[in-house]
Amino acid sequence: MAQSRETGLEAESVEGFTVSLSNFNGPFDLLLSLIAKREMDITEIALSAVTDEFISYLREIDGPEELEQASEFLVVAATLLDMKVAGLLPQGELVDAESVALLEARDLLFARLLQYRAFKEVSAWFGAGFEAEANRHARQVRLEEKYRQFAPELVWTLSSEDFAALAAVALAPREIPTVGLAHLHAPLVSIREQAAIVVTRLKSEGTLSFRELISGATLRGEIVARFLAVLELYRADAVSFEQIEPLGELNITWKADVWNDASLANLGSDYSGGESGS
Amino acid sequence: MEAELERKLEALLFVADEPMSVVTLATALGAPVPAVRQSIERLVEDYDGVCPSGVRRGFELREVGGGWRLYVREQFDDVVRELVLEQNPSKLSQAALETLAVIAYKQPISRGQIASIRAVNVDSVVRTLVSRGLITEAYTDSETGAIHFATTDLLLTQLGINSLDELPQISPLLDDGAEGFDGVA
Amino acid sequence: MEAELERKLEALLFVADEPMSVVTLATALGAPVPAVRQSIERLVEDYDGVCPSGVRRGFELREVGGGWRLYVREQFDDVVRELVLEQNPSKLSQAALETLAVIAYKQPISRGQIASIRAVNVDSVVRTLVSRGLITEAYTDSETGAIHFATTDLLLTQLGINSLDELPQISPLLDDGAEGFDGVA
Repeated sequence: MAQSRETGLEAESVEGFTVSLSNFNGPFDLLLSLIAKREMDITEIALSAVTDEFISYLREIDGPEELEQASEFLVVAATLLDMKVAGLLPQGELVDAESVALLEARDLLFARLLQYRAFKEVSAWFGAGFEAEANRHARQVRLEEKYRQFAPELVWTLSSEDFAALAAVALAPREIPTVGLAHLHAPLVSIREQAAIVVTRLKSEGTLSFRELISGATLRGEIVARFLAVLELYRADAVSFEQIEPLGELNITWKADVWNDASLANLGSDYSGGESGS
Repeated sequence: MEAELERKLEALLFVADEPMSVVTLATALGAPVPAVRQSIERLVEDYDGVCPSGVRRGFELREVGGGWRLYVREQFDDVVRELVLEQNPSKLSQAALETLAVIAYKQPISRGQIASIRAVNVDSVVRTLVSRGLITEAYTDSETGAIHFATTDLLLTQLGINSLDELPQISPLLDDGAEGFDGVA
Repeated sequence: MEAELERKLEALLFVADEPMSVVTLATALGAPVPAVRQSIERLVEDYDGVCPSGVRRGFELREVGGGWRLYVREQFDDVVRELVLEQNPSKLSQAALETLAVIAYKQPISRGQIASIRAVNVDSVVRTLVSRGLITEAYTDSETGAIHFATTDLLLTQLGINSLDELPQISPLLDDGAEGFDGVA
């Protein structure tokens, strides 16, 4: 990990582009950089073209700080994948409720990406403004003593006890509001955590359909992460798939003989979502 | 009489160490606001050397951050730079600039709303902006308990503008992107 | 050319916080001392409105303690006094009192540390407390350059105590508070 980060820094100095995810401030930042690197406008084609690349950067997600952002990356990745998949399907089939949901998700992604780009562009104006003004010199000369004496005598009414009470209040930890954010900010979902759930269930049941496997997962991010976990386990040769007919029920069977916590911890480190997605 | 008001105004601006609103100046001068406003305009022209025999001074009177303040004229910044020991605050990160832009255009706005636009956790950046005095807690939503943030006059001063109206229009930026594909809200 | 020298000189004197010797000014301007001396003389006359169409400014250029500095002209002391009264109410604001309390219990403390505890920009409040003589600059951190503030004897006098040891204990709360704030990050 440390090595790839160093490589990333080198890349930045050379071609103004970095590999490490920690250099990107969120999924939109990464997505915009990918689009800019290929000198494309933001279009559906552009998004689909950079999907694989975007998802390959998800491999870089590591450490608590980045995991904290993982859910947002996952939501964007899922939408990108959906769009790519939909592009591969015959047009006529896109009429059910799921495809309407896909269109909505796609439009939302476009709108958010455009909004993000607008703020990013205007932030350059802020940067330039700060820089220009930092070079300006306002008159700022200490008030002469004779004028300072004009200030009225301080009226002090606090006892030392009052003063201590004031200090206690000022120094007390402030309540950090935790309410009301959940609907604005997708909660954090860890692929490994979801994989642990999948493994536990499969080991006890042997075979489960994907529908059964996601029962109990209420959040979209959880379902996405659980699906990615299944793909991961497949790559690790821990499960096998069976699907009788196209778009039919997907059955997953546990097949690993040896599986331990270390195997779980390694999960995702060799994750290559781009290929698995299509 | 009016000239006298200008000289008094000059004296006040000379001791001020932050932008002075017209009302503050008028109160200290005991003069009507419109008269003060006119005197300010004449002083600006005076220092700019607008009148025929006028001298373009080494300083100028600028309207920034909701008030008036004397500045060294830009062309002489180099001359004074060496003399003035300034501790310029460190530059803001790109993430901080972007967050600041979101707050400036969407204020008042909660941390969660900023996070959903930027798609990242913004807690530490918001703290930095608050301690720099560029944003402040505007109010706390009584239902959700979410603190809403707004920009300060110090932000305007540091950007060299007088009001939020002077921020660049952001809707054209959004429109530009929308061209080229349909169906975007 | 000479006029240009006067304008540069004007800009320099404008930002100078203390009297500037002719040699210091000449060095900063990269100009010969006699030329600077002449320019100073012309500026003095300029501000005094000596020439026929001249304006007697609200400020003047005076030689004090072996150097030159701009001062508000004495006849305008009254109006400056009004402004100082207006900007320094006899009672401290709640924000100033709270900040003072934080400094009293956490001293020596830097502006940034105060800001992170108070979750606001404290620059102007700290300036007020310094000008009121309630706090003073204790030392400057040699690494970060951050000025650390401490309270003065004036505060002790106001509180009716002899030393900081007599401040009522609030340590249990203090420790909790510190932890709470670390946790926020």
